[in-house]
Amino acid sequence: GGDGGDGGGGGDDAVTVAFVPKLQGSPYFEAMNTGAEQAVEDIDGLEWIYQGPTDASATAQADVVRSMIQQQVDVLIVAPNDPDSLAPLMQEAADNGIKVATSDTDAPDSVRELFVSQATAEGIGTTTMDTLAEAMGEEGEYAIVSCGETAENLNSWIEVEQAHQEEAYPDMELVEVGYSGEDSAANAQMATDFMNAYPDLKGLIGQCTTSAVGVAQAVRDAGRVGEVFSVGVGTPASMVPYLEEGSSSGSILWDVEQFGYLTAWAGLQLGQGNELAETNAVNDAITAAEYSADDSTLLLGPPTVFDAENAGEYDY
Amino acid sequence: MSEQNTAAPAPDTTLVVQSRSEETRMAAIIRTLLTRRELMLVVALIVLLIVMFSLSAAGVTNGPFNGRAMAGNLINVVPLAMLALAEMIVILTGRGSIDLSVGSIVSLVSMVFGFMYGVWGMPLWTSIIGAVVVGGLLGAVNGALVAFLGFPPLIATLATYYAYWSLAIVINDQQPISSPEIQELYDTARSIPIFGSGFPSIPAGVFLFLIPTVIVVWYLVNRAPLGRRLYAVGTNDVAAKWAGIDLVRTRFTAFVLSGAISGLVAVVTVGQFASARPDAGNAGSGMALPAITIAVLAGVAITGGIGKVSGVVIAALLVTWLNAGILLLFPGNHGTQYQLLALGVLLVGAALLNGYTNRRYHIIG
Amino acid sequence: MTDVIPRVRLTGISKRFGAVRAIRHADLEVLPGSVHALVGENGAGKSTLIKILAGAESSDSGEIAIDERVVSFASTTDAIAAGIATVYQEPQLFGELTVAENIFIGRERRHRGVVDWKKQHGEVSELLELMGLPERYATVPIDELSIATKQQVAIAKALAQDASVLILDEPSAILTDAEIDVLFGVVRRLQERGVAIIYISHRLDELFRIADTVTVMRDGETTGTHAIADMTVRSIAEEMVGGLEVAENRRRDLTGAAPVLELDGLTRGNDFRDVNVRVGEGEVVALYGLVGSGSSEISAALWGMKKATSGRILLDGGPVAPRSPRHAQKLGIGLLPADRKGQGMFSFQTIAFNISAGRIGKFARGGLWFDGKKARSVARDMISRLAIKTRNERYPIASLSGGNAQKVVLARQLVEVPRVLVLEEPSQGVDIRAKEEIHTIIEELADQGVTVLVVTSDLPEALRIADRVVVVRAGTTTAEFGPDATQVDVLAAAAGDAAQTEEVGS
Amino acid sequence: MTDLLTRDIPAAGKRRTRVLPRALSTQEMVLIGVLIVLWILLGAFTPNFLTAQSIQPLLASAAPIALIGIGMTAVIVTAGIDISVAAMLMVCAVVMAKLMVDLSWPMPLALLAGILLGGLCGLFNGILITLGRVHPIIITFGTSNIFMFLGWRIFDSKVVNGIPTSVGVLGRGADGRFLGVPYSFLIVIVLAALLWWYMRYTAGGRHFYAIGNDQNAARLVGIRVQKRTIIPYVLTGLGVGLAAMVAMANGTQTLAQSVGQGIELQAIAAVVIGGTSIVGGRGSVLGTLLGALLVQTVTSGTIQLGWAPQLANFFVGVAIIIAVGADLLQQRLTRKAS
Ligand SMILES: Nc1ncnc2c1ncn2[C@@H]1O[C@H](COP(=O)(O)OP(=O)(O)OP(=O)(O)O)[C@@H](O)[C@H]1O
Ligand SMILES: Nc1ncnc2c1ncn2[C@@H]1O[C@H](COP(=O)(O)OP(=O)(O)OP(=O)(O)O)[C@@H](O)[C@H]1O
Ligand SMILES: [Mg+2]
Ligand SMILES: [Mg+2]
Repeated sequence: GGDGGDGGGGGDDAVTVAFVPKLQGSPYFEAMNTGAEQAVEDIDGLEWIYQGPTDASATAQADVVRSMIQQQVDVLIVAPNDPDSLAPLMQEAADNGIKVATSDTDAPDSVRELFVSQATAEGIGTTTMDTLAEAMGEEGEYAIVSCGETAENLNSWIEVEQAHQEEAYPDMELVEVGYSGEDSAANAQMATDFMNAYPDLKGLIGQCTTSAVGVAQAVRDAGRVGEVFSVGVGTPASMVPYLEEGSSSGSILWDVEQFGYLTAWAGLQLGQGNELAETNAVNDAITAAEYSADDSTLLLGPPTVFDAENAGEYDY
Repeated sequence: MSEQNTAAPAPDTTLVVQSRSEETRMAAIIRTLLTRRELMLVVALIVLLIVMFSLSAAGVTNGPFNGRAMAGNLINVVPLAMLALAEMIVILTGRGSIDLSVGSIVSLVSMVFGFMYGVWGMPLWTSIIGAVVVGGLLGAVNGALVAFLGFPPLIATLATYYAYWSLAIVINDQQPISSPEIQELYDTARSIPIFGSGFPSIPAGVFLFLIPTVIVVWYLVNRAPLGRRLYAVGTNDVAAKWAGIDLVRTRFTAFVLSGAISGLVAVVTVGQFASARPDAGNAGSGMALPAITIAVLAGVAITGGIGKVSGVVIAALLVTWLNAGILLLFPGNHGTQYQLLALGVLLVGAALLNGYTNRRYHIIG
Repeated sequence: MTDVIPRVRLTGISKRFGAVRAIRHADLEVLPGSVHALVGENGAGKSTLIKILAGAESSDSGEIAIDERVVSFASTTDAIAAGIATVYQEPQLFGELTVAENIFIGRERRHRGVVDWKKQHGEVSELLELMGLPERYATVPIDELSIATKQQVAIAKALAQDASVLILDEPSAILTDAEIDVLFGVVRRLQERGVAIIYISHRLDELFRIADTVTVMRDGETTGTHAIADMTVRSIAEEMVGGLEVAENRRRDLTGAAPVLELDGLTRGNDFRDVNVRVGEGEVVALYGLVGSGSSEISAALWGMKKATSGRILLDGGPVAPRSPRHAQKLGIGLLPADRKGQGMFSFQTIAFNISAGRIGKFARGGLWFDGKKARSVARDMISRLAIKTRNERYPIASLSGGNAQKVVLARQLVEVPRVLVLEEPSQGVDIRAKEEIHTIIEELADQGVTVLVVTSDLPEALRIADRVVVVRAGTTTAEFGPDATQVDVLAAAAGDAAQTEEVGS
Repeated sequence: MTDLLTRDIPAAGKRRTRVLPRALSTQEMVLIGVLIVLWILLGAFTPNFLTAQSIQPLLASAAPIALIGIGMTAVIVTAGIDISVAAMLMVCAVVMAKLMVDLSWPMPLALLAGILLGGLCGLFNGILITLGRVHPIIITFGTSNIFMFLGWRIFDSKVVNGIPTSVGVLGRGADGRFLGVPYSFLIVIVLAALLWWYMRYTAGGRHFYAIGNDQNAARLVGIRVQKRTIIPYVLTGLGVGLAAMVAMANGTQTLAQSVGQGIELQAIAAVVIGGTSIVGGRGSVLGTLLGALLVQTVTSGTIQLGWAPQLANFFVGVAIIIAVGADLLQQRLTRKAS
């Protein structure tokens, strides 16, 4: 778990940045936390609070956000489960003198002053589709196994994927989008059912970190490696075995720890009232994070495609 | 036989303290606390507040635990207490009555309300009444299954739990509705300085939804003829039948009320989240389980016939402030995890206490 | 006789339930090969005493000795192991299990750890034959049997234990004469095998057919043990009652009064047929029948709980068909149910609650606002009118003694004085004093013009309060007696003596 | 006398000389029929439903539901219920995974430890329920939260990566089959057969029914009700341990906190669809097995028909109502007949 500061942004000049992920225990957000804690070590005057709800729902997340407002943190960064639900709460935080920002998932209609973006939805969706298309030979049926029905960012990626496919790969066909929650066994069973429902199915997308592994597992269990190709948005450590055996053709993600670092750093800037430059050198790894003043978005960079070669280098 | 007649009437077991000479003061206090759950809850609440205030004053907490914080957290009490009252009404009627479907009703009615108010542009009051009516209808399905057809309540509401949840998701292709009208509803969740600037602001939902519901439920349970029938049926349904009480109608009404309150909770959650969400009442472990937990903690007997509105409200406050306190005490993920533990221990403890009290003071059997 | 070692010896047993002293000081000695009757009024403590012997209740003090060895039973298992088999007043059977399983439950015949179904089946067949039941019952689930057959299964089950002590708690109450003959045959055979039998019954006459010895209990005490040969029904009854004077019988001839309630050829399938009763204004008529005679079904029909299939119910001359208790109430009928605990009491609710529960609408102002004050004041009024012994109306009814609880349930019917009051077993399980008080209340009601139908299986009660007694036997009204009937006449009619049957109804 | 005796029993068809209670209930026979019809229909209207590569994973996915449902049947027969199984499953799964990954225990040992832990959790439930003499639904709501807390703490906010592929033999993969049937489902069959035998043929098993029928009467005939009541909870716990193992194998090489979410209601659904009475005293493990298959058939069938997968829950709800409704109707008819 994350380490809290002594809270309240007491007498010292330290800036307390609180981050509320979509849910706790997800390797993705825990990796962000790891990166942020590195930032705390590197940068003076940064304090970091990380507290997440036990389930990825707007309800549970609101409780934690409310608690952060009560704790009078300096900067509040949220990865909203439901941006619309969170907008009013962010307003409330702002009314209480807290600087608010989003990370990972944006809440465009809110008072957030900054969105720290891992990659654009454009970038993720397009890269995912390109990776799948390449594996499938740019033709055939594919299906998407997503997780929460209402997860805003997953749904926006699905939109991009579909649009990009229609435009760039007319010989491919999306046959079904299913939602099976965050349980990889359920994800895998759904992928299996898709393969049975559409015997000619050639491609599968696992839209979240559990289903990225789930669809690959389903391909492995069905013994159809090489016939059905899967890609997904999975964390590298969990994807390694599947990438190596070929049940997964690629995992589209970004350097999550660096993304956490960037989020913490951006929070500090916000708290200190610093203007962001158009390109920001944050540390050795993040040398050119682009900031767009139009939509107040700080971008980590393009997504990375993990494959059998590079996935093993990460421990999340 | 004359024993029973000549001796003083057997001492009361629940309401009046036994002949004081025989019972020590301490025993009397313990008996009162055990048999009057709402008093025990008040004591627990006071202890919690004292502990939290002192910890807060000592600077151990991550943030101040003060009137403002407490007032802010009342926002959580609104749906929780309302659903717990709904559960109480159902559980009171006994024979294993329980409503597992309240969370799914909240989800489904949220969407229906979202359509009515946010999409079809119906007036607010009409939409709210519509939500309550639709909730009542969904509850009526439960009631019909249980009261008319004889389904065990657990089964009937398990089935509708699945069915309503599924409908909530497919009704709008799993998309939440958050049109501008809906977003403005957040005003109902906003805090308002009702007692003037010197006092902490209270979430509007408390006045708009919770207090009216508490008053109505209090009236229904304690003053309406229906309430008498609920307690009678829950205490002994055979005797109720012989006394001329219509069991079917009473049980049916209980489920309808539970559904109607859940429908109103849907409006609350739509306001609170500024969007109508198909998972409003099913996210995580759902809303039914916490509601049942509050009811049990409040001393509502799962066997029926025992339970009080005041107990439910106090229990909801206790759990909400306890949860808030835990978040302030434990940073990081541990906070939300300890909430689980606290709820579990409270529930098991309350249940064991209910069991012990019933045996010790022969309340049942 | 005295030099035989008693099989069972209970000395100085006492037992309290909260404030109720169910057993105060009971001694009992049962010899092997004897049938020992245990009698006493309702609530005298008979069932409690034998439950203590059966290990189902613990005693507060006293000693149990089997074959002069002092034992202590922590559970029924211990008692069963010591050779004590019990048939409880309410048959303890499992509806979903078969007859064979029920007979062996808890002591299954096993073969290498597995239930030996064949062997059990064989033994069960023998037992069923002994009880005069067909063998094919063995695999029938209990729920598919009638109450009387269930009772017989319960006895068969006790027999299967191969016990040295057999306790029968009112086994004959729900059996027909033919079934009782079978039962007695079984008892005699066991007696010959040297089994000690404790036999509880309220039918004193049958004791002279079966018992050797009788012990009388009163107020939780055993008052004496006698050889049955030295006793008569009358002497036993006197000892049970303890010499309390019984008041004068009510005997008024009101046959001329305008009929208020008439049952005309009322019939319902197997439950009852061709029932004819007429009750006039202010009259008290007793519908007397032994348990199982169908009289309770007749009152259920009056109360809208069961539908008559043919015949008519007339109220003030007009036909009515009660659909539900509520409808019956609206027609002006009130009913006191027989089973106080099961059908009458809301046990952990207050007296005021219990009194108002039958007429909730009455206490609701405008049908919307339940007037608690009024309910309490009515309750206080009832408490003083019916002399209910309690400190106040806010005590739970469960804290009252049986007689006082009965008065509370009765008070529920009097909140709005009904035109016709049906009282089922109004004094069952209450002590003599309370019984007398309840009878006085009934008389007063009748004097106020209430039409009263008392459905009872208590003959002295029927004769004590009724202006006329109508006898129900095997589901139909067979005889009617005016004010000068004697016990013997009525009993004979109820037992089926054709010579005693007079013309019925009007 | 004779007419009195024959009056009790509906005349027709009772003349066989059975020694044992009925082997197959009507509900079970109907369920078998419904399953056959469903499978044929699905086979006709989907491209692949009736093929090995669809049925095998279906069996594997039904296995955890069945494994939990089997124990739950015994619990419900005693008139109890266990809501905590999902949380318990998470605890067992994470302990198994961590023992293998972090402490490098050999797989069988780690799995065994996890299964025993399930039994221990069940024992905890059983003791609280019998000693506290409180309604089991309340106690297990509470322990569910406690187990969930434990599970989350053991997960320590991380997923467990790198679960050995050897666990996969218990999953839906091709290497885990015997005569084409997934091992996990074979475990289900063996366990169901064992418990079916136990509940039908042994005294201890019959006592579950007696307790569920009438706990007080059971006490009076000398059944040690408290001790007996604990056993089904322990059995359920062990079943949950096995289910955790299978769920892990059905999942991926990564174990996350969401494992098993919602399975408690699926298991209860399987039990009641299988004809076990929720008020106790009646039911059988065989019905539960069929119920689990029905639940998973409905879920997979909905997807394979190309309908919105979210509708599956709706059909599960409808299946519960039909199954229990049919049972109620049948009971009402027999009661009328007698
Ligand atoms: N479990 C109990 N709790 C409280 N009081 C009890 C309990 N069981 C019996 N009593 C009381 O103890 C007294 C004796 O009851 P018991 O059942 O032994 O009488 P009985 O002689 O068997 O009467 P009957 O002839 O009606 O069967 C009664 O006053 C009864 O109300
Ligand atoms: N037996 C009953 N069971 C359940 N609900 C009932 C019953 N009787 C009445 N109600 C409800 O209470 C309301 C009032 O009914 P009604 O006017 O018949 O009562 P009332 O006339 O005041 O009662 P009473 O006839 O006992 O004085 C009705 O709207 C009905 O919904
Ligand atoms: Mg008795
Ligand atoms: Mg009226």
